[in-house]
Amino acid sequence: MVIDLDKCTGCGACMVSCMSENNVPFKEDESDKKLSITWMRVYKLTNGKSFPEAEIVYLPRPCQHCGGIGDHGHSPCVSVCPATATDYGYDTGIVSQIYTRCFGCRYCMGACPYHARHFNWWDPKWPEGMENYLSPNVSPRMRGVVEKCSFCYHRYQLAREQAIVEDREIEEKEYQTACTTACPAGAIVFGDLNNPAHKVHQIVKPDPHPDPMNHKVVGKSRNPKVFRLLERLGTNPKVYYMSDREWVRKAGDNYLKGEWENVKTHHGASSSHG
Amino acid sequence: MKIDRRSFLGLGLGAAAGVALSPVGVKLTDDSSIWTQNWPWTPVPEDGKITYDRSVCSLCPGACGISVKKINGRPVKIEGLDDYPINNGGACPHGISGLQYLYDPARIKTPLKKNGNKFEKISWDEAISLVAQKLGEIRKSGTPESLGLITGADSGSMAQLFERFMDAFGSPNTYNMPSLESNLALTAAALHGADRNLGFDLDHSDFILSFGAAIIEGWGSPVACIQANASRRERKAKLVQVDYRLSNTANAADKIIAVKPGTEADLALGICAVLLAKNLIAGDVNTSAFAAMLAKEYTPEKVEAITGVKAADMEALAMEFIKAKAPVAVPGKGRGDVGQSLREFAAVQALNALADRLNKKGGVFVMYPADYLSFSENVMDDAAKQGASKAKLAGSVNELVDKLEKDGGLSALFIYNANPCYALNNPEKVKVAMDKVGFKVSFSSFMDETALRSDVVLPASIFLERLEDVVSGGGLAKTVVGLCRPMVKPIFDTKHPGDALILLAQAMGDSIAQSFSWNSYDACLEQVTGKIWDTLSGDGYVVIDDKPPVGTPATDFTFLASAPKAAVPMGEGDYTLVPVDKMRLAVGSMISSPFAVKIISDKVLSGKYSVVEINPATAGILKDGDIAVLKTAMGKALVKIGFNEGIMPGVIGMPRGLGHAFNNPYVAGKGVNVNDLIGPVIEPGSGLDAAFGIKATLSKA
Amino acid sequence: MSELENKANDGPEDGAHHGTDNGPKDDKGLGLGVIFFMGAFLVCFLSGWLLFPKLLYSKKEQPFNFDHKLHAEETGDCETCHFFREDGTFSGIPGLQACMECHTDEPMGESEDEAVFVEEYVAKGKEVPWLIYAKQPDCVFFSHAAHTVAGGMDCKTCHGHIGESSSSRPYEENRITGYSRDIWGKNIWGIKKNSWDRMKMDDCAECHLEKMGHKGYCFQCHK
Amino acid sequence: MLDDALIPEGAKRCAFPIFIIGIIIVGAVLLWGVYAMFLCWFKGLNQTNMNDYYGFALWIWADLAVIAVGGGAFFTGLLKYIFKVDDLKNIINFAVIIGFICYSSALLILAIDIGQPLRGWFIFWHANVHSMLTEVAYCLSCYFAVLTIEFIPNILENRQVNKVPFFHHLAHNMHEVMAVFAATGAFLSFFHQGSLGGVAGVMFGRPFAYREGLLIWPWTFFLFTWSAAAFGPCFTLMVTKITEIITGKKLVGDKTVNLLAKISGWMITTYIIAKIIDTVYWAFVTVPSMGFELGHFYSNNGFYGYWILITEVILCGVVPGLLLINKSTRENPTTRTIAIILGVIGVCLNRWVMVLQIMAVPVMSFDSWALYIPSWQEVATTILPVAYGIILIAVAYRYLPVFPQELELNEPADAAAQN
Repeated sequence: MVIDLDKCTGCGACMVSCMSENNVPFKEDESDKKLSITWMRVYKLTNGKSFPEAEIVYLPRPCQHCGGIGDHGHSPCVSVCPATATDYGYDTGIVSQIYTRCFGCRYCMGACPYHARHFNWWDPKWPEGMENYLSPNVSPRMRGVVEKCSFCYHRYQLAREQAIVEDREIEEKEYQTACTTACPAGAIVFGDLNNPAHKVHQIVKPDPHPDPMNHKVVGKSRNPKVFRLLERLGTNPKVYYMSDREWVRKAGDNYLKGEWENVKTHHGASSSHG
Repeated sequence: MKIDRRSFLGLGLGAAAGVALSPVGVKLTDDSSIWTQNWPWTPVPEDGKITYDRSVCSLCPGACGISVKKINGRPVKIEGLDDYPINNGGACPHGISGLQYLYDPARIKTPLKKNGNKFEKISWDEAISLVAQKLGEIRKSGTPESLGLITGADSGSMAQLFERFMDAFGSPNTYNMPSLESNLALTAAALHGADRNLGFDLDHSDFILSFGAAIIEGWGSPVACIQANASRRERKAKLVQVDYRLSNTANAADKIIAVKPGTEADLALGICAVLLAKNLIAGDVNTSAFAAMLAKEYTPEKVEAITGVKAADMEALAMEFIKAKAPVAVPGKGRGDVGQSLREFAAVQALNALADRLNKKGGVFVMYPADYLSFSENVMDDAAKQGASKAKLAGSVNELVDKLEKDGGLSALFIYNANPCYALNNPEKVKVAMDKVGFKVSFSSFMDETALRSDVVLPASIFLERLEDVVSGGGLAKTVVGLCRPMVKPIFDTKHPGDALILLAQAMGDSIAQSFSWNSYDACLEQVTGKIWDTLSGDGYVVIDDKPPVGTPATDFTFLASAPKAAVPMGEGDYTLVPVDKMRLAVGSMISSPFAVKIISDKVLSGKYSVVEINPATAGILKDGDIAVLKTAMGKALVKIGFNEGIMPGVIGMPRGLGHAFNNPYVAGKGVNVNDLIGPVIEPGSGLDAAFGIKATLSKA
Repeated sequence: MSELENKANDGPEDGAHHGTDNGPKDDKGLGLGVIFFMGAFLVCFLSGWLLFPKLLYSKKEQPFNFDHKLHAEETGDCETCHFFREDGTFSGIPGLQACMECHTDEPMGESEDEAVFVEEYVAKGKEVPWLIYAKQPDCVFFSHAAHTVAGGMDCKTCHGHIGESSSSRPYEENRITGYSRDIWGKNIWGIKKNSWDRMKMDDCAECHLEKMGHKGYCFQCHK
Repeated sequence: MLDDALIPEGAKRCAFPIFIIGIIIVGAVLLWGVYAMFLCWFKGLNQTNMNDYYGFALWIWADLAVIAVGGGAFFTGLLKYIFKVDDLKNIINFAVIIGFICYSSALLILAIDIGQPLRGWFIFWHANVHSMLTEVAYCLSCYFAVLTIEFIPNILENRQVNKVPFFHHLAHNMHEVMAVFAATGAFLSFFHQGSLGGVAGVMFGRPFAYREGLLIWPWTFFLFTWSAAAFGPCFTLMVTKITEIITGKKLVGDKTVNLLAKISGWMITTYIIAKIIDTVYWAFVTVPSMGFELGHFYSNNGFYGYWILITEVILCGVVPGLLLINKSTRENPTTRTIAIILGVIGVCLNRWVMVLQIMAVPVMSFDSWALYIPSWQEVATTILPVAYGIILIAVAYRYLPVFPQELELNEPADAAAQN
């Protein structure tokens, strides 16, 4: 997935689309965002300057579907789950989660630096009659378990069933996440990063080799405008962000004083081995 | 025999061993965990056949096409409709939340009658005959003009059906809530002649000069505008935002021109003056009174003094604007609905006119309203003819409120698609005015602030339950008529307001009944849209026009030449309080859904407090997150301080759309209704409430 | 005098007697202990094996008897009723509409089940509330297409010979979990002889491991 | 007295009513905790002040802390049974009891902490071998079993129970084989103490917690084991001291105390050296490589400053270490007690930092510090184990011969005079 932060208007359509697609519940007071289940959360970043120089950017944050150090599939959350309630799909690169397996130790939440995982502190409750709009494609969760963005895996499943009966491969447009289809600005692009025919691949141009500057990192973008969140930790997310603004790209990770000047020009290993 | 310790021991051990060697333990351990995985109170959605139906969303004037996903006919998801001429595939958070409106238990489930200060349920027959009887009395008393109508929609068959009823009944007193559409129509009327709309061709402009318009935050047709902005980036077209805070639009703009709140008109006129002074205007405008006025009143120095924009910057901006291939100036602060002044709209439109951008690709289209409805001649008896020919009580809904509050004048009032008791400035005054009206009938779907004060509620089915023609509005440079189709049978005992109106008319008998001879609204719609019905019902929409109108309309500058005064904010205070429109918050007659409320930032709503934007530089002793008392001439409220580098020092920004007061814990009782704190400032000449803000003071709570 | 002290006093002699393991009182005591042990053991052991399953499962009859054998002969296959929709999803148990493609509002046979069907459901236009033996919980996603079409599996592998049955057996539901007994298996220990005796996750995993070389990822079978 | 018959022969105990009153008072606190516990079970974890930023909070800290201080049991056991440090026999029983209390509490707290207690057993059934928590769960439960076994002989030594020959012999034989269990225990403890350290150390998404290490084990793995072994005895000694004060009796001979204190002292000193090395490496190599300056973790928030680092490492690490390895300060009761208390605070503080500060530190450049205050339900359930511990110790002390030296150390004054 690639998100163009310069196109994003922060309208929130992705969040709502996600919540209604995935049967995410809501409470009377959702203003405490640390207790608010939002698989897709839009952060607001500022450049710290004052009006009229002030600038903001909205940063939508789904689950980053990390590949873990060296992209071996040991995502921060997957490797710590004691009950194998979450795992890494080597076929799709999507981090799975079984809500009915999870027993709520919340270790995965602690391990995730993106706060992409949310705990059901309460029993999900819908106002009388509203459970009528719940979708059968995603099972409603119960109190006491962790949940997170699934890249709308059920949409993949449905597309796959159709492809199977029609005896063909899934097409790019057939499997798109709810946030992608909802975005009125077309800021989100979704597809198979490993498939050169897909738009995401063409935008990101992921570098298959480990980054010579940091061997934990694999799949760094060769596009100077594209970056990932906390890439230096070696989580190797599958969500890439894109912006023309340097301060935005810098905000994607942490840098020591003066460090940014050296790294900002370095994109993927393309320079060292094309 | 003696049962001693050992016997008990034996008993215990035996039992333990017995159970241990039976399946009980294993099975119960497993089952208990499976039980937690299938708690009976966790809903299990029914599975089945997946289908997708197309319709149109009429929650806001955006009129987007939507696709409704159903399981065994049960709607489960709303998404943007691909290839729809307005939003092709895109959607906004409110449209997607549509199903939450549909199933909301807080909806009005049956017709209601006010009894004392309580509502009691009544049947549709009772309700209709009750209203019919009341209205009948009014007609008998020979004052049919004392029936009023306040409505939001002013286009489409429903609007005309209500109009028709008012005519047939004999009253001219129809009033529209302020909306971008109505403001643009007023502007067109003042500059180009009555009965026109203005459309802004943002998709093809290469230089958009926005005077505070929240183009990507709900202005006009929200999704269409957001998409226009996205394509603008690809077209490398420029956006310059004139604003006093870093709205999302300002943030997306290539350049921000910081102006003092409420001086946008002066800047626009200043730019006009520059263009004239530099002789960059074609035509004979130069000799007009308007030109003279500009030359006198709007010298760069004066404008700098008023707006705070450096003369040099303004001149540069003027040059950039006129030199651009396809520039366009866009009026309407925020969403461009309430708190707007005709002076400002006209000034901006004048700039477009002077720059010769009328009816040009990428400019402003002066369009005639979509004319696709053909109603049969209205049957009016003498009473109706007399009444309808009388003068209106007031020029605008704001003036009507004044009039009613002072000395009444209406004996009955219909409210449709409107929530004046919340959406107009100083709602308290509106409520007093409402109470002066003897008999109020609400066609609302939700028990909103206005419905609460009405005597009879004829609950309306919402857009997912009804058939209706939806006309695109909101400053779009094209006119599209979409067909909103029922996705489900009404969930509660509600009716299509059209059907309610027809039933009512027929219950009233005589000429009124003859004017409403259809047996259902659906039949009516099919008949009146005869010309386009087949395409409409076939494709789901009809594009009336999307090309620049031919010819250049004349522009009459007399209104501006008369140098109308700018509205000044009421009261005193070190700060200017201005309402802030947020894309995630619904405004006007529309109420935010639980989902919409959930996604509101904690920098907008924190617990039960509205968070106000304030620049740290002018926060004084107040700190970020403090609870403070915000006082204005209209009242005071407890708010939370939210430091925001993105707002002009001295200005307080308060989100609009919060502070609803009715019984729905998910969306009401949160924050403050900013309108409570702002008093209307009626603009002479237009009757608009031009209060862009109000002076305010802040003190630590 | 306190219980404790009481014990305290006869404690020692007990001990003494034990030390020298003889004396009638002692035998009796020990014997008693053993008898109690045996008794308690038998009671709990047997009830655990025999009574417990009875208590755990409730028996429910289908709305009326359905003759798979007959229908299979009439239609010639399973797919006529249990078909794939255009979008590749599986229709599962056919709805009334599907039945009415063959049936009319006139009974087709003499059997009283036929009569019940026509009077209770066809006439009233009501769906038949079949109890589904193979019903999986809401958290499970199962793609029939992937298994029968792509994997070329036979219905029997999971559903057994239901297609050849001429009478519907009672549906047994676990009172705690609400699961059909077929999921855990008839055997109270959940031991299975045939591939269709049990439908727990382990059974899916077992087959996946064998056929695909991998148990599969959470989302492959969970939603 | 009512319960004379159960009290160890010759031992003096306070009057039964006084004893009961004491129990009732503490029991009240216990019940408060139990009430909170049931609230959490039936209403769910919304009863706590935890949130999506604080998935781990007070409870997990309490867990790590009690296990750390409970480490005295395995370490003393190790020394006594494996390294045959015989003097420790005078305190081993008590060490075991304390260990038993700590570990049972830990398990109880875990049972409250998880969102789906009835599925708790999945951690064994669907175990993920990569997860440190799995390792913890296994070792924890096994070692608890071991502790129970180690505790049993002591129970069997109760005057009445011991009269039953079967039990008498059982107790005796168990003593014989105790070395085996001690060894097992030591082994298990080594692992789960370590795993608990690993829990934090492996979180490579959390620079504040992440540590490089040896094979699959981050350095925190070894540091935790080491610190548990080092500070556990401190806690044993501290509780002994408290018991002595309450009972007004000398229960463990100075020789034993000093010996254990000395061992603890050396362990602490060596540990703290390792800890300092680890911290320095982390601060100047690990973290900068992820783009963080040390200051990031100790500034811009209302609570966590450098003070916490200094307190943990210097005041509650280096200081007690030195006090205990220095003969004079070690054998001076006052300084010894101070050192012991500082030690216990130190290890608890370390666990606090490794649980709560980790959660508080922002990682994404645009995220902000998250501070948290526990709800009363959390506090109550955290105090619960303390109350339970006090009661168990009281009962054990009253009815079991916990302290072999008790009698000799408390001979009647006249007898003492004669010698």
